[in-house]
Amino acid sequence: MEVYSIRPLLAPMISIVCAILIFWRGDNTFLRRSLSISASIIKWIVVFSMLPGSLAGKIYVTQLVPFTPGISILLRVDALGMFFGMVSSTLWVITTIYAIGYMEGEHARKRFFAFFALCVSTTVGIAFAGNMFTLFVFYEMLTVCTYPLVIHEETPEAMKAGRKYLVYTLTGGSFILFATALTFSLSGTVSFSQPGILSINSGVGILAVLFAMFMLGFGVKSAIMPLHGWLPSAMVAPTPVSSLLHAVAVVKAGVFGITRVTYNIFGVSLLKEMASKGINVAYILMWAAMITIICGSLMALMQDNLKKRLAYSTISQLSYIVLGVSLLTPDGAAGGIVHIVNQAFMKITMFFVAGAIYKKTHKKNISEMHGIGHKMPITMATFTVASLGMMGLPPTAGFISKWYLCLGALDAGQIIAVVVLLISSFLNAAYFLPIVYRAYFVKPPDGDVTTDEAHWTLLLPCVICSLYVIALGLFADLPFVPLALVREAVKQFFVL
Amino acid sequence: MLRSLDVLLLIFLLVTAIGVVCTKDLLGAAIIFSAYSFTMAIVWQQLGAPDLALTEAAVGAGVTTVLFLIAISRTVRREDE
Amino acid sequence: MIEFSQHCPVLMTITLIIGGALTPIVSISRKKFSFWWAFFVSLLAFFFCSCAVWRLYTMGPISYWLSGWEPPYGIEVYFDYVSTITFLMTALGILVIVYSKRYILHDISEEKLPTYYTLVLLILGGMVGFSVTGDMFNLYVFLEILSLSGYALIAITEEKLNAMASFKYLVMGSVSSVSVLLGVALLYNVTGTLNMADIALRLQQFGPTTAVYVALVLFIIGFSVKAALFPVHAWLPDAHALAPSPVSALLSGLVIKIGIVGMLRVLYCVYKLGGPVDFTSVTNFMGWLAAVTVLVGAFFAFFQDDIKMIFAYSSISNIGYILMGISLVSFTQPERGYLGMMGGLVHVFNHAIIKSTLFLCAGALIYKTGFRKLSDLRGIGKKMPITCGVLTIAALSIAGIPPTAGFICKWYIILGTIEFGKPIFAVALLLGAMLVFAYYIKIINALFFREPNESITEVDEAPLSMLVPIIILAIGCLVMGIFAYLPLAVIRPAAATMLGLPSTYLPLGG
Amino acid sequence: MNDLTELFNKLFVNFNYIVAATLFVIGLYTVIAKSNLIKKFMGLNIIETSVFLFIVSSGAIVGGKAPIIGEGVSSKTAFVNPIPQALILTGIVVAMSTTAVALSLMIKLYEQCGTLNADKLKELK
Repeated sequence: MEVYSIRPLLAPMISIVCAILIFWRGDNTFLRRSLSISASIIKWIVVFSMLPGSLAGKIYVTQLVPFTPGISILLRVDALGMFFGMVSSTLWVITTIYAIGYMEGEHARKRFFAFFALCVSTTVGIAFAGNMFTLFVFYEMLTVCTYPLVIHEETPEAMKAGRKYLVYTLTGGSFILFATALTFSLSGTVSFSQPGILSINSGVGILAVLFAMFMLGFGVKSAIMPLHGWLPSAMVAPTPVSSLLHAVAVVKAGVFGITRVTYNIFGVSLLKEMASKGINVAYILMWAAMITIICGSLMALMQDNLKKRLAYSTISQLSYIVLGVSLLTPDGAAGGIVHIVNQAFMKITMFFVAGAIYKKTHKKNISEMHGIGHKMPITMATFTVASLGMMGLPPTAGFISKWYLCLGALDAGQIIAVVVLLISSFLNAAYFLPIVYRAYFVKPPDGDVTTDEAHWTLLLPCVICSLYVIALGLFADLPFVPLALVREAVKQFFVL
Repeated sequence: MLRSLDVLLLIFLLVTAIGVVCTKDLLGAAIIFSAYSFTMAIVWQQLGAPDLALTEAAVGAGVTTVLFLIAISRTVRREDE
Repeated sequence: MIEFSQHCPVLMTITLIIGGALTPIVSISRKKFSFWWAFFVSLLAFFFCSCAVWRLYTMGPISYWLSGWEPPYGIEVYFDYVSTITFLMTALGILVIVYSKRYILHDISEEKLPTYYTLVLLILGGMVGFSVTGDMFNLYVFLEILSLSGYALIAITEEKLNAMASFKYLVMGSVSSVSVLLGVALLYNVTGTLNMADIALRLQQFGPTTAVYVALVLFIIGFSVKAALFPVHAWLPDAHALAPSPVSALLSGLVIKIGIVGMLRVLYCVYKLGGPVDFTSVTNFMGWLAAVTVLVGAFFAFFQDDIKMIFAYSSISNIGYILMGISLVSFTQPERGYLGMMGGLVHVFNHAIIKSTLFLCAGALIYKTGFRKLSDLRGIGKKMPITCGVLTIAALSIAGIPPTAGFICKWYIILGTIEFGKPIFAVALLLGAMLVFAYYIKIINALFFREPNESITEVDEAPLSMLVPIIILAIGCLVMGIFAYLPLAVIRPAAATMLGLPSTYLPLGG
Repeated sequence: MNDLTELFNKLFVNFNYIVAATLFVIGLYTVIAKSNLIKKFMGLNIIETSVFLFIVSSGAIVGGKAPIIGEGVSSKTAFVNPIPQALILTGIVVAMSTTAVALSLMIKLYEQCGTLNADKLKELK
C-alpha cells in the first residue's frame, strides 16, 4: 500500500538545511552545536514517525522532480529503506553528541559539522531511494561529501588516503552508473519493485555481466576483497568520521546497494532461474563474501593500531551481510540485513572507545594499552560488550544475526557457510579478547590505577550503544525492534 | 576549349606562386605576390567576372600588398631572421 | 506579436553586428560608455532571441526570407530547434559583458575598451548568425566573422604569448575556413544552390557523386578544427588559457560549439540521415576520434599547473563527449541514435554553462590575486569563499557528479552507447570522467585544503559585477542538473528533428 | 597518338582545376614548411585564391558573358553564373581582413619577441 507523504523528503532535507545553516553561521560554537543536535533529533523524530506505518506494510512515497520519461527522482520508504534510514538517523544523534566532545579544540569544525550533516542527509537519501537512479545520485553525493571528512587532518597521509578513497569509490560509481544505464536499457525502468524488474529473456550472459558490474560497483564501498583497499587507509579521519561513516554510512550504503540489487533489481526467482541455466552469480558472491570474512579477520589479527584492527574487522563483518544476502533464503536474508544494524551498533561502540582512549591518553596502538581498563572502566566495559557481540555470544545482538545466518545457510544447504561463520567467530575472539585481557589483567606500566574517564559527551554514546547491543539481543522479538522491520522486508522480498 | 592566353596566364600564375615561395627576400616576395594577384585579376576577367577582377586588383594586389609591405617594414626583411 | 516574432532571428543578428560596429562611434567621447552600450545591445538581442524561442516552441520553426526574395535567390534565415543555442549565446553574452565591466581593465587599457566590446558583440553576432542561417554561404561568412573577432580578442592584451597563441589559432582557423568554403563551393557545383533545404532536396535528385563525398570530408575537417577534435586540437589550450578570462569563457563555452553546430547542420540538415549519402562511416570514425579526444584532453590536463590551462584541456575532453554523442547514429534506423544525440546536445548547453562558470571564477581569482598557478593559489578558499564555492560546484558538475548539470549528459551518452551497441565508448567516457575528476579534485584540494600561500593574505571577495554573473551561472549548473527535465524538454525536439524524426518523438528514456 | 591528343584535350579542359589544385599544394607547402610567419601567411593567401579560382572556374561557361544586363542581351543561358562570383567577392574581402588581423598580430609579436621565425618563437615560449 503506497501512501504519499512529505516525510521521506523532509528527512534528508533537514540535514541539508542544517548543513547550509552551519556553513553560514557555523563559526559560533554554541549555534553550531545546537543546530547539529536539534537537527539530528528532529530528523530522528521524522524518521521514526514513519515506523508504525512501515511495520504495517505501508510504503511512504514522495515523488520529486521527474528526470526523464520513465525515471524520476523518487523517494520511497519501504521496509528495507525504513530500516536503513532508522539506523543512520539514530546513529547520527549519538555520533553528534560524541563528535561535539571529540572535536573540541580541533581545526575547521564548521566544515566538519556541515559535511557531517550532508553525509547523513545523503545516507538517508540512499535509504529512501525509490529507484536505482535516485540511489546512484545519492551514492555519488555521499562519496563527494565524505571526501572533506576523510582528509580533515589535511596531513599528507590524510590527503593520500582521500585520493585513494576517491579513486576506489568513483571507479565503483562508474560501474554502477553503467550498470544502471544497462538495466534501464534492458527493462525500461529502474524502479525497485518486487520481485525484481529484469527478466530472463534478456539473456543469461548479459544478466551475469550486469550483476557482476553492480557487485563491482557496490563491492567497493562494502569493502569486499579485493576492493577493500581504501577502508583501512581512510582510518586517518577523525574518530567520529571513522565511526559513523566507515562503520555505518559509507560501508553500509554499499551493502544496502547490494541488497537492493539482489532483491529489487534481480529478484530471488530470477537469480535462481539464472542458476538453473548454469550461471549462479549469487554463489560466486557468496564465495567472495566468505573469503573476505576469513581474510579480513586474519588481517585484523596482524594489526597493532586499534583503529586499523577495527577497520579490518569491519571488512570481515560487512561480508556477513553480503553472505546473508547471497544465500537467497528468507532466514539468511533476515540475518544479513539485521546485521546491518547489529554490526553498526557494535562497531560504533568500539570506534567510540578507540576515540575516547586516544583523546584521553593519545594512545593508538594496542600494545600500549596495558591496564587501560583500570583507568577507564566504563569505557572498556562497553568495549567488552561489543567484543562479545562481535563474537556472536548470546545475549548480545551479534548472536541474533549469527543465528539467522546459520539457519539461512542450512536452509540453502551451504554447510561450508556455517563452518566459515564458526571459524570467523573464533577469529573474532582471537583479535578482540587480547585487547580486553590486556586492558583488565595487565597492570599499567606506571602502576597508576586511578579512574580517569573521558568527558561525558564521549562516554555517554559508548554506554548507550553498548546497552542497545544487549537490548537488541535480549528483546529481539518485540514489535518495535529492527528485527520486526527486517521480517517485514524479507516478507516483501520472498513474497511470503 | 581554353584560349591560349588563358593557358599562359595560368602558367604565369603558377610561376609567380612558386616565386613567392622561393624568394628569401620578403620584400621581393611581397612584390611577386602583388604580381600574382594582378595575374589572378586578369584570370577573373578572362573567366567572365569583371567585378571580381576589379576587387582582386584593388584588394588583393593593392590593399593586401600594402599590408604586407607595412608589416615587412616594421618587422624583418629576410625570411630566415 | 506573431508578426513581430517572425523577424526576431534576423533582428538579433543584425542588432549584435550593427551594435558591435557602432560601439567605437557611440563611445568616442567617453570610452567607458562602451560598456553600457554593449550591455544594452546584448540585452536587446536577448529580448529578440527570447521572442524567437517563444515562437519556436509555440508555432514551430521560423523560416524567413530576407527582403522577401524567394529561393533560390534570397537568403533564408531558418530558426529551428538547434537554433535554441542562440538563447544560450545571448544570455551568456550579457553575463560576460557584465563580468567584463570590472575585469577587463585588469588586462587592457581604457583606450581599448570600445575595441574590446566591439569584438565581443561581433563574436556574439557571428555565432548567432551562424546558428540561424539557412544558407551555406552565410554559414561561411558568419564563421569568418566570429573567427576573426576571436583571433583579435585573444590578442587584445599586451601579453607576449597571446599574440603567438592567437596566430596559431588564426592559421589553423583560416585553413579550416577555407576547407569549409571549398565544401560549400563543391556542393554548389553539384546542386546549383546554396540554400540548405534546397541542397538537401537536390542531393536526393542528383545522387551521390565524388564531389559530394569530398565536400562532406572537407566540412568535417573544417568544423573539426573549430571544435578542436583530437588530431587538430593543438591550437586550443594556449588560445583559451591565455585569452582574458571573459573571452576564455566565450571561446570555451560557445565558440568551440560552433564547430558542433556546423557539423549538425551539415550532417543532419544537408546530407540527412536516410539521404543519398551514407555518411555513417564518417560518423563512426568521428566517434572513435571523439573517444580518443576525451582521453587525450583529460590526460594532458592532468599535468598542468596553470588553472586556466587545466580548464582549456578539459574543454577538449568535453568536446569529445559531445562529438561522441552526436556521432552515435545509424543510417537506416535513426531512432537508435536518439539517446546519444540527446546527450551530445544537452552537453552543448551544459558544458557552455559550466565551462564559462569555471573560466569566470578563474578570472576572479586572477583578478584578485594576480596568480594563475595552482601552487600559488593554494588556500585561497578561505579568503574568497563564494568564488571558490562556485568553482567547486562547477568542477563537480563537469566531472559529472550528480545532481549537477554535467551528470545528465554522462547518463544520456552512456545510455546512447548501450542502445547503440558500442559500450566501449562508454568505457572511454567513464575513464575520461574519472581523470577529469582527478584533476578537479586537485584544484579543490589546492583551494581549500592546503596551507594558505602567505603572499595572498590581503585578498577579499571579488567585486559584485563579477560575483553576480558567476553566481547566476552556478545556479544554472545546479538547476540544469536537478530539474533536468526543463533543459531536456527544450532539447528533445532538436535531437528528434536532427535525426529526421517528428519533433514530438519520445522513446523510452528520451 | 590519338590517346595523347585526348589526354591533352582533357588536360586543357580541366586546366583551371589543375592550376587551382597545384596552387593549393604550393600554398599548403608554404604554410607547413616555411618558418617565417609572413611567408606562412602568403602561403595561406595563395591557398585562398586557389580555392576562389576553383569556385569561379566551376561557375564559368566558356565563352559566356559577364552577368551584366546591357544592350542586346535577351537569353539568360549565355551568362556566367553570378552566384559563385558573389561568393568570391565576399571571400576576397574576408581573406583581406584575415590578412590584416594576422599582420597586425605579427607586428605585435615582433615588437615583443624580436623575431618572426616560428621555430625561434617556440623556443622563447
